[in-house]
Amino acid sequence: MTHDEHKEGIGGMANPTRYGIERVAYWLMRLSGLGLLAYFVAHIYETSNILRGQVGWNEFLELTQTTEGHIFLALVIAMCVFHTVNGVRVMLGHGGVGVGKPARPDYPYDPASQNYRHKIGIYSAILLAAIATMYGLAVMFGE
Amino acid sequence: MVDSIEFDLIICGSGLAGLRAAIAAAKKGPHLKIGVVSKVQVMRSHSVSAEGGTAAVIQEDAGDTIESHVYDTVKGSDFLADQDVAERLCVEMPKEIHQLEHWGMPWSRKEDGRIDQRNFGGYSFPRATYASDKVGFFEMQTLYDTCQKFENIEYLNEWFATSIIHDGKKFMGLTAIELSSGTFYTIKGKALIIATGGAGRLYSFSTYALSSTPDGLDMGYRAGMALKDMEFVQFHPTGILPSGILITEGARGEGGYLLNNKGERFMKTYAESKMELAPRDIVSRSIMTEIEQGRGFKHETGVDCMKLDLRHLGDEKIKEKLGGIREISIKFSGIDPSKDLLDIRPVCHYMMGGLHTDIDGATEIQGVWAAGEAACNSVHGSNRLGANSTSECIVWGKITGELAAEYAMNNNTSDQWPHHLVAAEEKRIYDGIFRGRGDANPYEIRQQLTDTMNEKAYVYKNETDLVEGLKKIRELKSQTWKHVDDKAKEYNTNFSNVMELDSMFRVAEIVLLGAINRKESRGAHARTDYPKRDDPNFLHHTLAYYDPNEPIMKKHPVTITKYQPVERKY
Amino acid sequence: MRESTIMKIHYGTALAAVALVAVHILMRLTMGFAESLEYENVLANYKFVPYAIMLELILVLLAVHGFNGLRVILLELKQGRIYEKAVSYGCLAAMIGLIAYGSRTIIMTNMGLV
Amino acid sequence: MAQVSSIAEEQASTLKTITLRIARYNPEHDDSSKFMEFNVSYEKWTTVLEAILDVKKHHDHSVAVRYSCRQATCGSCGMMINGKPKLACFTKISELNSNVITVEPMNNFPIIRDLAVKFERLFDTHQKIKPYLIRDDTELESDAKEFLQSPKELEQYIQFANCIKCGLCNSACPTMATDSSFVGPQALAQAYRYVADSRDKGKDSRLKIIDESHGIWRCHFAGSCSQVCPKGVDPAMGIQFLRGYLLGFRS
Ligand SMILES: Cc1cc2nc3c(=O)[nH]c(=O)nc-3n(C[C@H](O)[C@H](O)[C@H](O)COP(=O)(O)OP(=O)(O)OC[C@H]3O[C@@H](n4cnc5c(N)ncnc54)[C@H](O)[C@@H]3O)c2cc1C
Ligand code: HEM
Ligand code: SF4
Ligand code: F3S
Ligand code: FES
Repeated sequence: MTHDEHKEGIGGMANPTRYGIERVAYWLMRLSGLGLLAYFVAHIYETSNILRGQVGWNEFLELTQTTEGHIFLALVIAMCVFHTVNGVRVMLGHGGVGVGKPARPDYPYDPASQNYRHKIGIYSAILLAAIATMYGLAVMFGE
Repeated sequence: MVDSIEFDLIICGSGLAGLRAAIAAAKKGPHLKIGVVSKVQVMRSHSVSAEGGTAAVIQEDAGDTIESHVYDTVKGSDFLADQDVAERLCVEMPKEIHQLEHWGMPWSRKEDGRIDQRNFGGYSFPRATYASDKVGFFEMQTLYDTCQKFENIEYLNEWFATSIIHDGKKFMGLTAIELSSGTFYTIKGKALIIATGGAGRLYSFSTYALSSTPDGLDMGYRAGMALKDMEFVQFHPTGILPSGILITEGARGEGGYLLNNKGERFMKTYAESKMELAPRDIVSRSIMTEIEQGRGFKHETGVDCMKLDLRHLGDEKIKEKLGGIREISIKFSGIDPSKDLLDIRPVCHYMMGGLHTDIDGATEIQGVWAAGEAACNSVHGSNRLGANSTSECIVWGKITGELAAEYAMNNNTSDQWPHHLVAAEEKRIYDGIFRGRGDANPYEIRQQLTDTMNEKAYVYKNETDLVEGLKKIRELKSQTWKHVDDKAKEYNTNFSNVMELDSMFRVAEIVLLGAINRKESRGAHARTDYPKRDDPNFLHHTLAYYDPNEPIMKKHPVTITKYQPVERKY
Repeated sequence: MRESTIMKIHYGTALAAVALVAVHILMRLTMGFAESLEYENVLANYKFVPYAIMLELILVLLAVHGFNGLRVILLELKQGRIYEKAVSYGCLAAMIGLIAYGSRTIIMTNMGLV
Repeated sequence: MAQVSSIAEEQASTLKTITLRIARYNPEHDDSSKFMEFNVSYEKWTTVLEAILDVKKHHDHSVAVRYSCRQATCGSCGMMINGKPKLACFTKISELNSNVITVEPMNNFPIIRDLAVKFERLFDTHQKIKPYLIRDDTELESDAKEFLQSPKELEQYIQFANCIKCGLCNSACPTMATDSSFVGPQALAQAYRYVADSRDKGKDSRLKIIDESHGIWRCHFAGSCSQVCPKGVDPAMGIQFLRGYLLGFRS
């Protein structure tokens, strides 16, 4: 099927290198969405341990209070912040905000929708995610 | 058995003429099954390259008149146009501009929201209706998109038509090869419109799309129709170097200058009142004369050229009105027209000739019409004015579309299907061409053929050159060139290229023969050995009929209604 | 449902979640992260009705948003009538399942059933 | 290779050469795609299309490639050039800065043979979004005076009308890479072209068509479509505007 239609497939969908930062953002958005979903499901399960009383809760909590657990949590923070900030950007974009105005295109063409506003949005999502992660790590390991 | 499909009306060719015909027919006969056959994907036809404008009188309130458009056309044609046909063009055209507009055409506008027009060569009023400098492209888009509304139009994308099947009098069908699969088909039908466009790829230096080869013309010619006035080939003054891509006449319409190496606007010597906006034949000859007299330039490829100066128009105006050629010159020649001069040279651009039709576009075979550049209804005579061709395509697209639809509604397909003709065609193509066993490289032969046309039948012609050219073409033809390396069926462009080459020999021959016979200079046909127009002997059209040995050349009278030939002055 | 309605819900849930998740996380941070996770504190949170309602809301919003997001990705990966039906209903079922499971925790804790 | 070069052959001294790798594949006969390599010479303005046609002319007549206008107007010659979707006739060898040029058929289009791909789906989706003015029929079919439209109103859609249906955007879009039912940026941009036309009254009917499970929502504003478009159409912009209507951000 994929071969017949010569579709690029997941590799092509995923490959973030050929096009601009917008494509990287697209890819990170998907990854972080899926990652967060996985964490969310796990988190609901994790919190359900409270039903097992103090002992059960603490047992489970210990499992996460390890270095790996902290790093994992830091990753979640990164994903969460990126996904949220970029999500707001994408939502604005999807509503037609900040994607430029139609105009006569002059050669060499420079698509107005791929503008600095959205690039700044993407870079700030990445930056904020990094800051939040660092802060998170500091809090978790700082105790 | 040969695979077979059937339509009521077949339209061969999907340029402006073909698509306009399809819409007209689909509206006239909502129940007709219409098939649009095209050797390129329908919307990729050569017409997308038309740049500058479409002529029509739509500003009568500002002083333009139909009468003036008719006279400009007839005078531009050097009085070889059939005047009743020219009048029909000019009368029908205003409606078509508005009809296109109503179908979504993005015509450029004036501040008050009305359609704008620009100056073009040979007109006494700025009546080239334009959409930036992508007129043909937007017209094609408008027509193609409008076609999408009709459920009774079917598109045969990338089908190469090879012959017309008829019983000697009446049309019966086509044979064609579906390129993607390589299958040979017969397409039965009641009526046919030939809209296969021009054949400018006979010349190696040409503005045409690479697909503009004479196979459509040749198909009609082999079927027994006459090719008319083929000796009149238009050379556009401004083909950019080195690619030959067109710089629209609109560039001069917007105020561009032609300069020689003395920095002079040399057109003042040749057409004092119209200057750069004289008809194309005159401007092209002027450029060649300047070059011959040593006032030209040498391009870095070694070719002689002239300069086109657009700098004074300013960057903004160029972007607004000439965005397409700006892109072309920056990309293909590395020159920004707002900063530098463009290197230009006359380039093969249009064929006034084509399949002989009457004023309604009907050919000599019952049930077959021809429209657009492939047809010669003699509206352009010996020299077409810029912007009149897209007009012609649209007007006769509509006329033939309606007439052919009406005919198809009132006639039946013939039940006597001539299998032997199909078999003969299959043999001609597959045994004669596909399995041809020559060893000359057909692409090199094609290069030589088109170079020969360029050298021997360019802006200025003479007996010696033409005769040599003819000899060379015949010699090339006799070489064992029929050599299709590619033996696969699927998407065999090697095969279609060789079929195109096959048609080039016959049509090039007619162009040269016509030019040899016409011992005068008229419009685009300029002979250095006969520099004057000779109305007593040559105020007639040329017809060429197919014969396996040598084309049969005949004469055909010119229709003159109101305007007696006078000397052309601009 | 119209795709636009679904996607409006997708965006709506995301926007609403931004605010609520922020509160949820800030709660963690104001208290000090580790402290906030102590059994008593967590339990106290659950028992505080407005907070429990907020948790329930977050649960619903993110489950809807997350599983719809998953549905979107799966729809784009592969096509076919049966597959697409399976993806849609599967995601819906998972969404309901997760909400039910999470709600159980919240309701039971809130009512003091631990 | 440029057309006049035959007139001026003595210029040959300035020629440089590159290796052109062409993907060869005929699904009817071959199991997989293979690359063939050719050395071709070029001048500063030689385009990739000219180089391919040069190979076809002198080395291997059987290369299957679609082309026509050679001036970036007909939309025939889209292909992957060094890994990115581009028009062959609008890409100069000199601007690629590489000694090896690899050409492959466009992604996300079924291969007919070599570099030629099937466009049926693009044509169908284009038709599906009603690419024509929608308005009372008697008005549309009359050939009396024009509908007025100011240059400002024209500017609202003219850039989208520049689409040559080359399909490069569809071949770059990440959704198209896996979703064979997605309408795609080409058709969506055309939907916007007509919606934005002040003469059109078909907005609601077009919005309805694209509002389905493989419609406009499958665009995630990845922007690759706009980055590869050779005509400055900017489909990504048009798509977000359309979605703005659906989300109630615009009216
Ligand atoms: C660069 C350029 C710019 C121009 N600019 C202008 C301008 O500004 N104004 C103006 O009025 N005119 C202009 N012209 C002229 C005008 O564009 C053409 O005359 C006109 O487009 C011809 O249209 P057509 O419909 O007759 O055929 P074309 O558009 O040439 O189409 C021919 C069709 O026939 C099909 N075909 C051919 N052979 C076969 C076959 N064997 N089997 C199946 N199908 C076949 C092709 O696929 C194609 O669809 C220009 C011409 C050129 C070259
Ligand atoms: C709270 C802030 C959040 C915001 C603002 C937000 C926003 C968005 C937006 C706008 C999209 C659509 C992206 C697109 O169509 O390109 C999206 C997709 C998605 N979200 Fe969220 N989201 C948030 C939180 C979450 C959480 C916590 C999860 C996990 C449960 C999640 C899971 C997903 C998934 C799986 C997708 C699909 C990915 C994709 O289509 O690219 N989101 N989100
Ligand atoms: S939008 Fe651009 S890339 Fe897409 S088909 Fe149109 S011209 Fe090609
Ligand atoms: S690349 Fe595809 S995801 Fe959207 S912005 Fe363009 S259609
Ligand atoms: S050949 Fe027409 S776009 Fe390249």
